[in-house]
Amino acid sequence: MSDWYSMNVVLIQTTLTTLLLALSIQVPIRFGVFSFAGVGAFGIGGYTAAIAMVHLGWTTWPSVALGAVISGIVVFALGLLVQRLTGLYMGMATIAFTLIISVLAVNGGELTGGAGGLYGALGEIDTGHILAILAVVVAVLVWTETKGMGRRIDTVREDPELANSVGIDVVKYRLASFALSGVIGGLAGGITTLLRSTITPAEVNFHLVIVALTAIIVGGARSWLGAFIGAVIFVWLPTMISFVQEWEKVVYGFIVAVAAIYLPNGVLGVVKDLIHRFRTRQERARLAVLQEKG
Amino acid sequence: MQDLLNVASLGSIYLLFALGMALVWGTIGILNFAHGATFMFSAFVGHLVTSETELPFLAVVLVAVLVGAAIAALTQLLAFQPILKRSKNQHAAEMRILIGGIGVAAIPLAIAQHQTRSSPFGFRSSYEAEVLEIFGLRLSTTSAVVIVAGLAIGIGLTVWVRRSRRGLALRAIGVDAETAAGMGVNRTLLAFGTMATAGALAGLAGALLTFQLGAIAPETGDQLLIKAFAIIVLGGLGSMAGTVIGAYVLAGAETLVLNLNYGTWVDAVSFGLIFLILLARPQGLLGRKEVRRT
Amino acid sequence: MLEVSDLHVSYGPVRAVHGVSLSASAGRVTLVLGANGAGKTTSLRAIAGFHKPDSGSVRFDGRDITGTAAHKVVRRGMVLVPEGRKIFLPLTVEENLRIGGYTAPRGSIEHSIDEVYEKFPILAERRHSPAGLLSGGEQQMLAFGRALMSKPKLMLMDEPSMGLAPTMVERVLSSVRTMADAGIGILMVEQNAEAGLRIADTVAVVSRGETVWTGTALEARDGKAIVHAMLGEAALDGA
Amino acid sequence: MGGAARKRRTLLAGLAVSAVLATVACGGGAAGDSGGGGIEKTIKIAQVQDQTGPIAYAGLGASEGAELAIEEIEKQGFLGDGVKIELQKLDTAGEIERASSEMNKAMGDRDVDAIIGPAATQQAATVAPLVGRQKVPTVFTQAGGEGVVINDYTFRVTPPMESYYEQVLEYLKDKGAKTISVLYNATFPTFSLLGEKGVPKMAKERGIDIVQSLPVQMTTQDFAGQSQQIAKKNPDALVMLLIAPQSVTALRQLKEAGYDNQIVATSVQAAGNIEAAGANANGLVYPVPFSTAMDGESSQAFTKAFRAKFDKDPDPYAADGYDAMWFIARAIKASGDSSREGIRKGLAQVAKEGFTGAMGGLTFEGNDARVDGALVQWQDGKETLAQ
Repeated sequence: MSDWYSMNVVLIQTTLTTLLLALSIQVPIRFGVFSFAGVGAFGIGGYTAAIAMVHLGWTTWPSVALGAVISGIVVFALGLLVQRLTGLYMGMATIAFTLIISVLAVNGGELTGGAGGLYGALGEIDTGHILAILAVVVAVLVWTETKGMGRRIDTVREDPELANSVGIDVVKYRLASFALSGVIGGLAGGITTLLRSTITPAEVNFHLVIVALTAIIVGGARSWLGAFIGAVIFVWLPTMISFVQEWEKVVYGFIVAVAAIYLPNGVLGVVKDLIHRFRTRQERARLAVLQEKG
Repeated sequence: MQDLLNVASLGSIYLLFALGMALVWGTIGILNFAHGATFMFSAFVGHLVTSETELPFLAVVLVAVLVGAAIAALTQLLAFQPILKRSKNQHAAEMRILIGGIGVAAIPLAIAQHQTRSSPFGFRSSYEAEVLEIFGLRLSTTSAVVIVAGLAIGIGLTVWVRRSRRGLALRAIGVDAETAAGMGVNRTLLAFGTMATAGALAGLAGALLTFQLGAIAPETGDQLLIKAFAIIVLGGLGSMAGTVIGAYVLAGAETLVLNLNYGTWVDAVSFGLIFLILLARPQGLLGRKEVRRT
Repeated sequence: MLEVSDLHVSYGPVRAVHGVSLSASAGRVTLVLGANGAGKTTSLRAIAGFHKPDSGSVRFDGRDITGTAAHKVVRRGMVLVPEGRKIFLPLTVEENLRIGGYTAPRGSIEHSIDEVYEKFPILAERRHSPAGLLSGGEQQMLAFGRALMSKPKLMLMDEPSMGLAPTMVERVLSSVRTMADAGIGILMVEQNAEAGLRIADTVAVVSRGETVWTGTALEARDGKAIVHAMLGEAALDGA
Repeated sequence: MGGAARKRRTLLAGLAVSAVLATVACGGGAAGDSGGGGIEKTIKIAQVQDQTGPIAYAGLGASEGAELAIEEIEKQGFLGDGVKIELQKLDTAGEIERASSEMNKAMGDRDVDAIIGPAATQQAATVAPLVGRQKVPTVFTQAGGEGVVINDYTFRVTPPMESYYEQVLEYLKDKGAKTISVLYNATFPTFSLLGEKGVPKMAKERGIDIVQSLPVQMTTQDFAGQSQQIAKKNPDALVMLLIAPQSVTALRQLKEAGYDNQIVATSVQAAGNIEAAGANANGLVYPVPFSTAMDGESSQAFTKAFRAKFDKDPDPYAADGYDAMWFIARAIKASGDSSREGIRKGLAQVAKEGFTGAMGGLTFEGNDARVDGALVQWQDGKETLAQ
C-alpha cells in the first residue's frame, strides 16, 4: 500500500490541487455567476506564493496564505467591477482577466521572472497538509450546500428576481462567491506552485479554464463531490488509458464527448440515480413483504 | 495607410475564422469549441492531399471547405444533436455542448499532432502569392483574397441572416426554439445545415489562412478560438454585423500596440479593451439587450 | 375536423393526461375548461406535436397525426397559439408575422401580411418596431396574426386572455369569435370561464387528466351547477 | 518540519517494502540498488519525455537516438558481454503534472537505474528538485532554461542555445553586417533571454548595431506589420527568434514586404520545421548543436548508423537521445557500478573529462554540456554548413 502511495504520491497530490482549482470555478457557477476568475486567482496565488518565498525568503505556509488572501481580494474587487454582466459576457470578462494576469506575469521583470517564470520555490508540503486545507474548504462548501443556505443559493442561481423578492440580497451572495472563488483559486495556485517549485506565465491560460470546467461538468456541477469525482477522473484517466499509447488523446477526447452526451448530470448524477433506484427497490420490496404479511 | 491595410488583412483573418462560430452560436445557440479543430483539420487534410499531388488554389480551398463541412456535420450529428435530444431545454444543453465540443476537438488535434509531430504544415500548390504594389502600398495577392473573402462573406452573412427566410427562422430559433418549431421550422434540419455551413466556413478559413500564413501548426486553431470568442462577445452575440466590426476592432487594437512596439502587451491590451467595452456596454457593441442566461 | 380520443401523456414518471377526448370543427369555438393542473395545456401541446402521447389517437382532417412533430403539424393546417403568447420579442412585428408564414408558399406572404394588418390595424402601425415594445394585448393580437399567417384550418389557443386587462380580454375574445366566424376551427383553453363561455359553441371539461363532460355552451351555461362541481369554486368566481 | 519528517518516514517505509520486493523478485540480492557495486546484467533506463502532444518531436526523436545507442552499446559489449539495456518510455504528453507523476513512477521503480528527463524546461525544472531528493541520476535533453541543472543528480547533454549562439554573430560580423534587427517571441523563455540579453551583448562586443528590437507573443500569427517595419529600416541582417509556425509565416511576410537581406534564426528551424516555408527559407542561416551536414567523424558516423537503422535523416533530438544514452553508458563503465549512486558518480566523472558524441566534442560546465555546434544554411530542403 505505501509502495503504491509513494509511486503515486504526485498523482494523489495533483488530484487534490486539481479539485481545489475545479472548486474555484464551481463555486461561482453554483451561485449563478459564470466566472472563470478562479483560474486568474490560481495565477495570482501561485505567483504571490513564489515571490514571497523566492524574493522575501518567507516559509511555505505564510507564502501560501498571502497568495490566498491577495487573490481573494483581487477577485472580489473584480466582482465589484463586473457584477452587472450576465451569462457568457461574464465568462468572457473573467477569461480576459485571467489572460491579462498571464501577460502581467510575462512583463513583470525580475519580480515574476518574465517569460521564464519563477523557479526554486520548493515548499514543504505533503499530502496531509493539502488534505487538511481541503477539509476546511470542503467543510465551508458543504455548509453552502445544505439546508437553508443551499436552498438560498439555489434560488439566487435559478431565479434571482424571486430571491430578491424574498429578501435574499443577490448582489451580496454573488460577491461572496467571487471572494470565495478567489481564495480557493489562490490556495490551489499557491500549493501547486510550491509543490512543483516553479510557475510560468504559460500555465495561467485558457487551457487551465478548460481543464477545470471539464472536470466539474463531467463530475457533476452542483456539488463539491462532483468536482472531486471530476478531478479524480481527469487526473487518473491518462494513466488508466496509457496502454493505447499514442492514441491516448483521441481516447480522452472520445470519453469526454461521450460523458457530455450521456451523463447530463455528470458522474455524480448517475451515482445518485443508482442509489435512488436501489433505495426505491428496497422500499418496494419492504412494502411487498409488509403487504404479504398483512 | 499601410497600417490600415495590415489591420484589414489581420482583421479579415480573424473574421473568416470567427464567422462560422458566430453563426451557430448567435442563432442556434451552439458554442462550438471544436471550431478551431475543424479549421485546423480541414487545412491538414488539404496538406495531406497536396503532398500527394500538387493542386491549384481553388482545388485546395474546395477540399478544405468540404472537409470542414463534413467534420461539423458529423459533430452535430454524433455529439450536439444527441445532447440536445437528451436535454430538457437549451439552457441545460449549453454547458454539455461546450464540453462535448472540447471532447470532439481533442480527437482531430491528437491525430494531426501525431502525424506531423507538431511541426507546421502548408500546401504544395501551383499557386504562388505575388506582391501587388499600388501607390507605394504592398499587399500580397493572398491578403487581397483574404480581405475580399472576409468582407464579402461577413457582409453576405449579415444580410442573409437579416433578410432571408431561413435567416429569420434561425434568429427565431435563437430566441425561442420551441415556438419556432410551432411555426413550422424544422429545427434539427436547420441546425444541421447551419453547422455544416459553419464547418464549410471553418474549412475556407483554414485553406485561406494557410495560404496567407504559409503554414499553420496543429495548435493554431486553439489560439484563434479564444480570439474568435472575444470578437463575438465584443461585437455582441447574435449580431453578424457585430462580429464583422469586432474582428476589425480587435485587429486594430493589436496592430496599434505592435506598432508602438509593446509586442508583449498585445493580449493584455486587446483583452483589456474587451473588458472595458463589456463594462460600458454589457451586451457587446451591437448585441441585443436580452441575453439568454447561461 | 379534429378528433382526439383517449389521449394519454406523461412527463417521465408523472402521468399528466390519461383519457382526454376532444373534438373541434370548422367555424366553431370549442372551449376546454378545467382547474389548474387538470392537463389542459399538456393535451393541447400533445395535439400540436410538442409531446409524444403514450397512447390514444389524434385525427385531423381525416388523417391520423398522432405523435407527428410540431413543425410538420403546422403544414397540415393546425397551429398552436401558445400559453404566454411566446412572441419573438427581439424581432420586429413584421418579422414575427413572416416567421408565422414560414410554411406558406412564398408568393402569398405579402398578401397574408396585408390581411393580418387589415384585421389588426394596430400591428400595421408598429410593423417595424421590436415586438417586445408592444403591450400585452397587442402581443396577443400579434400571436393571432402570426398564427393566421400559416393559413390554418384549426387554431389551438392556450389561455389567450391571460394577464390582460378586462377591456382587453373582451377585445381579444371577440377577435377569436371573428376568426371562427371566418371559418377557422378553434380549440381554446381558457381560465376565464365566464368570458370564454360567451363566445364558445361547445364545451369540454377536463379534470385530473380526463375529459369528464362535453356539451354545448348553452348547456354549460345553464348547467352551471354541474360545471361548478367539476371546476371548484375558484374557477367561476363572480359568475 | 513535522510534515517533512513524516514524508521521509513514509518514503523510507516505501523504500523498505520495495527493496524487500526487489530482493524477493530477483531470488536474492543480485540487484543491489544502493552502492552494491558491479554492473547488472540488465540495466533499466527510463525515458520520461513527451511522446505525444505539442512537443512530441523532441521525445520521439530522442527515443530513436537512444535506441540506436543501446543497439551499439550492446553489440560492442561496451559494458561487458551480455549486458542488456532496457529503455522504458514514459509519456509526459506536454503536461507538467504528467511529467512529475511519470517521473515519480520511474523513481519509485527500484529497477530504474537512471532517467533521461523531460525536454521542456518547465517540466524539467519541476522534476529537478525531486530527483535530487530521491537521488536518481537524471540526464535532461533540450530543457534549455534555468532551474534545470541544480543539484548533483541533474545533468544536461543539450547545450543551452545562448552557449553556441555566439557563432551567429561572429558569422554576421564576418559577412560585414553593421546593423541588425531582432524579431523575437518574448513569451518563449529561451528566446526572451536571448533576444533581450544574449544577442544585444554579443552584438555590442562585435560592434554591430541593433537598430530595432521587436518582441511578439506566443499567440502572434501575423507578422505583416513587423515585416514592413523591418523592411523600412532595412538592416544588414535580421535575427529571428520565433517558434516553428511563426517562423514560416514571418519568412513569407518578410519576403512579401521586400526584405531580402540575410536572416539568421535558431535551432528550432532544424528537424525539417522550416520545410513548410518552401523557397522563402532559402539562404536562412541558423546554429544547431547537431546537423547531418556536420563533418566531424563522430557526427558522420552517427548520421550513417541512424540512416541505416531508421531509413531517414537524424534530427538534433535524435542526437540528444543518442548522446544522453552514451553519456550514461560511459558513466557506468567509468564507475564500474550500475547502481543509481554509481551512475551519478560516473556521470560526474565523464562530465569532467568530456566525451565525443553525435554532437561532436562535448565538454561540460559542471553538469551542463557545451558543444561547438555548427552553423548551417538552408537551401532547397537541405542543410549545408554555412560558409
